[in-house]
Amino acid sequence: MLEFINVSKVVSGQTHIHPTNLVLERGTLNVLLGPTLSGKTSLLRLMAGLDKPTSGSVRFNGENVTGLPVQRRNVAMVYQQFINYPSMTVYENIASPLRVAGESADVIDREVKKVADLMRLSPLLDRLPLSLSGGQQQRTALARAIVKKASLVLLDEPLANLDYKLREEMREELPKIFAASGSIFVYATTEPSEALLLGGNTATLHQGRVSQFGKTVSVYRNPRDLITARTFSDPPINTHTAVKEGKNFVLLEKEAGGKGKATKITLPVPAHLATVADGPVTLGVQPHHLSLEEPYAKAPSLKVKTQVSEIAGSESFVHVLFGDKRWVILEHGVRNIDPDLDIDVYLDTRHLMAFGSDGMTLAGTAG
Amino acid sequence: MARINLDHIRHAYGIRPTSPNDYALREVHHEWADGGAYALLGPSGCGKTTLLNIISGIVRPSEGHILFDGKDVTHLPTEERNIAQVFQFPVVYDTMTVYDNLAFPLRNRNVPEDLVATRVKHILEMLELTDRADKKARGLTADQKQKISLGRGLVRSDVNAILFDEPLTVIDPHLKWVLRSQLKQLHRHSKFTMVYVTHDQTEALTFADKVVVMYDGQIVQIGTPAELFEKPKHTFVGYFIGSPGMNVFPVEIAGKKARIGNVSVDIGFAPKISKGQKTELGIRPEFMDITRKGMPMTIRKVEDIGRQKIVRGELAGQAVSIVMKEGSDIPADPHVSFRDEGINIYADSWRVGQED
Amino acid sequence: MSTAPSQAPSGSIAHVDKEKRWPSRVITTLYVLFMVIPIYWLIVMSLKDNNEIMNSFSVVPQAPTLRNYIYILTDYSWYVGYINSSIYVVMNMVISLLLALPAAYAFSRYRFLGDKHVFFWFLTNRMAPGAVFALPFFQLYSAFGLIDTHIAVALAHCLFNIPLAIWILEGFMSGVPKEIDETAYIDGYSFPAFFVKIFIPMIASGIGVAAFFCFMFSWVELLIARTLTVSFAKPIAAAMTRTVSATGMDWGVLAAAGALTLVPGAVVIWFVRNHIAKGFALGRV
Amino acid sequence: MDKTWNNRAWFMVLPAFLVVAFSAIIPLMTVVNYSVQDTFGNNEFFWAGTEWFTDVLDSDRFWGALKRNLLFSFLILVIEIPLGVFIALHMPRKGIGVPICLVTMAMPLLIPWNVVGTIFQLMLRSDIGLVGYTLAKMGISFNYAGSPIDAWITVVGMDVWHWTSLVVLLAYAGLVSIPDAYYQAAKIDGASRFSVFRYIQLPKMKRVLMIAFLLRFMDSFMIYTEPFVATGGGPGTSTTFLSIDLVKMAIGQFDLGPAAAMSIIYFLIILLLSWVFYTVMTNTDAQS
Repeated sequence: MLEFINVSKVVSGQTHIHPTNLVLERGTLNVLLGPTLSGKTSLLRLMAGLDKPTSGSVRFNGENVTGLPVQRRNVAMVYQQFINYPSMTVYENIASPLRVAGESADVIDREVKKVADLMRLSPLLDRLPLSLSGGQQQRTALARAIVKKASLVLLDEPLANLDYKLREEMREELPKIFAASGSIFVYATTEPSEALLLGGNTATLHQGRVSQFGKTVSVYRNPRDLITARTFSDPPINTHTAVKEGKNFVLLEKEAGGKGKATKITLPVPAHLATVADGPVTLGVQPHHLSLEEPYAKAPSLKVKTQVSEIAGSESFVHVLFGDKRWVILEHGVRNIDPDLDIDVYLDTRHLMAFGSDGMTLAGTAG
Repeated sequence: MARINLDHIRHAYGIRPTSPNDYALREVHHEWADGGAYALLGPSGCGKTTLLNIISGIVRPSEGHILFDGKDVTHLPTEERNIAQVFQFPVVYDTMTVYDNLAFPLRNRNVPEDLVATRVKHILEMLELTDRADKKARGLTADQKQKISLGRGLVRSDVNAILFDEPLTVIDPHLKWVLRSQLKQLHRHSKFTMVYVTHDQTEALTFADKVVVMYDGQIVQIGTPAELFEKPKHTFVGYFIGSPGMNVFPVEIAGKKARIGNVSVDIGFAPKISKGQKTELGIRPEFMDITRKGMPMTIRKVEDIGRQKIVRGELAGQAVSIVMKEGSDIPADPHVSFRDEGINIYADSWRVGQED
Repeated sequence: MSTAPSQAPSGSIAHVDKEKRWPSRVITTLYVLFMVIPIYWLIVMSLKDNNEIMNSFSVVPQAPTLRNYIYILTDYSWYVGYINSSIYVVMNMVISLLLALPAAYAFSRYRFLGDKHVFFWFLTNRMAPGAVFALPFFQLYSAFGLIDTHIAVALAHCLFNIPLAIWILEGFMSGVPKEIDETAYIDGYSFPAFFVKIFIPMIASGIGVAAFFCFMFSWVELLIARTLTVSFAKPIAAAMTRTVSATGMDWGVLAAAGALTLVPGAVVIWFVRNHIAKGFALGRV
Repeated sequence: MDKTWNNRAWFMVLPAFLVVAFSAIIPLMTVVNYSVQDTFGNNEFFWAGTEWFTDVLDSDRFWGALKRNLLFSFLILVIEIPLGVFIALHMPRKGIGVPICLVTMAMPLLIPWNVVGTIFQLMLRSDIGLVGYTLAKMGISFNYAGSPIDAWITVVGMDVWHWTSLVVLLAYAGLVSIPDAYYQAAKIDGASRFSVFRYIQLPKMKRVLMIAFLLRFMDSFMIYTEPFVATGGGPGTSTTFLSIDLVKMAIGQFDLGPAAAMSIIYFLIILLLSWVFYTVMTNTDAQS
């Protein structure tokens, strides 16, 4: 079990990580999700012990490891760049942690062969890393991390530099490999979809703060605040300001300072938001909860102007303007809609989200 | 703006090619319409970048000709082909300001300053760089630099074609959304011929109205995103496009029926299969439903990825993936049924349609 | 770091200007000739006997003779000069590299108290005119009884070679991503183990270049080497000044001696020819 | 690359530091020591204060040598830097031409400096020298031992031959490090040959050129051996640079006091100028 207790990191006056509390249970897969420079890497480095926290303490299985040099910790790490020892063969690369640990030759040979098999590197064992393709290089790095059987494995955007399809395959393999060992896995990524595909737990990061931590799907479905919702939505979540007046949300197409007509639109408040107090709110709706057909009888609709539609095979993304706001609608199947049309878009209000002026999510859960 | 003809183009790097495997680019013979938006999609090393560089004139093909609007430009150097190209990694002139970077291609062609100003301003706004216009390019972040490279590609109004070589590699997911749709809009307004190289199916499908799928130095299929998704010509296309890729089952064809393991599926037409061909049935996870009747399957695991669920399991003794809508639930003893429109039949990996 | 392999052949730009390339060829050739001719002349001279040198002028030796070379290679007081030079040059190379490696690593990886100033201070020693130090050196080393020993010259040359070696190595080391170090530590390597087993092999070319520079500046330096030696450790360069004999200049021998001083350099240069360009840029490009 | 703060790194620097300090600081102190004392030989020294310094700074001999040094360094820089860049721009980028160029160009750098002097004697003497003889035959009188002009032509030409390659190799290294994409982009942007040089090649070469500039300044300002061998500082004092004068004074006439004072002034000038270049250099680094 890895515990962060008020851990913070300040480098030459700049706060990279604000005081953070985090508990990662053994045998779990934990995703750090956030845009570049949100502090993912800084957090990983603190976990590895490569950096010393400015304040707070790090505990591993109860014992305080805050100052412990990285050699004396049982961790493994894989970087976004393909980091291997260029002067060693793939075999030696994978073997190196075991050699240092002083394992016997035949143990090393057995383990290396096993992991190489798992990562489909067996035919490449006597090649040099730099003579391999990107995918193979990264698999070597992963193999070295796995063979060590570390109790804490840190992965910093390990697939970011790989081909889309390759990424997809490895994304499928990794969780299996993770599941096998009882270690704690921490996986940093910028892509919400990747977090969802990996499952496990997710901590969303924003400007050096963990905005929320929990089961991946529930963080995705019930973000604690607008920032989390934004970080954890792809396509980006659609938002608009409104005022709750009793049984209705009242929206102005024209937001404060914005362009667009000042027509009033009223939406019936869905059950799960009934308890929200009257007053100004920010409404949020995921692109796949907007649709061009009624999802159910008498679903409320909005007038929007179409811009572009992007077809991604199984899905289509229809970009529209609501007032002066760029919104995205996610439709299943192929939907190619001409630009500059005025159309109706239906909201599935069962999944409507409402955020207070402080950005916190209001009332019940958007199922 | 121009129509592009690729006339029996082959290319091999280095020495005289002997076997077909020596070619980085096997045989490309196509016409690309004026004002079209094309995407070259394929895994790394499939020859897509080679093809792009042949069009831009950075690489000269070993064999064949390339024509712009019927004019042979095979032997013209890049600068005389009047094209714009955006590279995978940002290329900016560090010592110039952002504004001068964007103005550079125009000034080199002696465009009058006032016209330069209007063009550059337009691009600056589109890329949301207006406030940085007077900053030196050197200080900028990678994605800002890449925006500048994009801008330099888009600023000229007279180009034959604009070529993109994986331009969004260094861009964050959220910004990708904005830039992609802006590119698409820009294409609609400007009607430039655009060629976009990428390994990312989402980028390819969303950007292009014609996607060129390449594999091992060959073009496997050219088609609209819909075609590629619904009627993949080759099992590779089925696998490469869509995530998860298409499920492919070995089958025996008997008239209008296809036999998977010990159950047989009605495929609605009798495909022509010649003797000894390997026959397969391909169906995308999106065209399968888990119901109470149909073929029995075993479920290994269910991935809830938010807006949909991916069911992984086994059907007729082989791995299968099925996509289900958010919130849909899975019956106790699951069976699978195929939707007819999603069924494709393959002989030796190439599609045999109703049409032919 | 993450530069994807461009499928365009490197230098493919060149293919366009094929026809425009001949002026470059001419210019380069002219310059190379400018470099070579004096050396050629030196060798020509060394193959002539004094009589031919003084009394007939020819671009190629009329009666080529190795007598000058034989003379040098058989006269102890001559060829010992080469041995002496080689000894202190090698000593200097070893000392400089052994000391520069850890220092360079420190500069390339860490910030520490006064690092910038120390780095500059090192460089200032590269700027110390030999003339300024010649005499004090003499007294310093006589105080230690080191005059006319190889180690004295080797140490004295460290004055400008260690700073240079640090400068070069630091450049190469900074080119190695520090993630490699971290991965090694994470794998459990101690610093020394990592440094020897993994890091040194990675900067091998840098070390080669640094060695080349140490050789170069130690081999070509005359002023200090001459001041610190009397006879036992006298460098070849100094020995050459003896050719001014009672009978006037012995040009042939002088030329031969000069030609022989080119040999070690030529050998070294051939070994590092592939790293040399980068090396001259001190790894900083 | 973000470096971590760690004062223990000092232990890695220490050995190098000590050895260099041993050869640098103690001698320097000796020099300082001399510069403020006088002696009648047999090791009796007494305090002389700043006398020597004032002496040196009043002597035309010093100022003459300094002027000659500055002129020399100036000529060297304005000739070698542009020439070096020009050659580098025209060097081949691939093929066997590359090692050939590199090796031949690097040759002069590996010749002991006194041999360089010798070589040019052998080249220029009108009786036996390839060039000298040819000129003489063509009726052009060239005598580096007699005419100051010819002597200057000799020392400068000698230095250009000896050191321009350093600039070439540095500039070349800078050039080959430019990715192809930049040239391709420039072509596509329709950039002229000149703007390619101005906006791509020059910026990318900036740092290495700074290094070249620094090294060439330092070494040309410290020049001793080559002119000492070739012209012996003559005719008259026309090619007597500070180093040569210094050695004459110290070892020749054994005027330790003035020599020491001169050494210090000399060293300070180099330090000052080098420091200026160094800061400029690091600043341009910081910007990029």
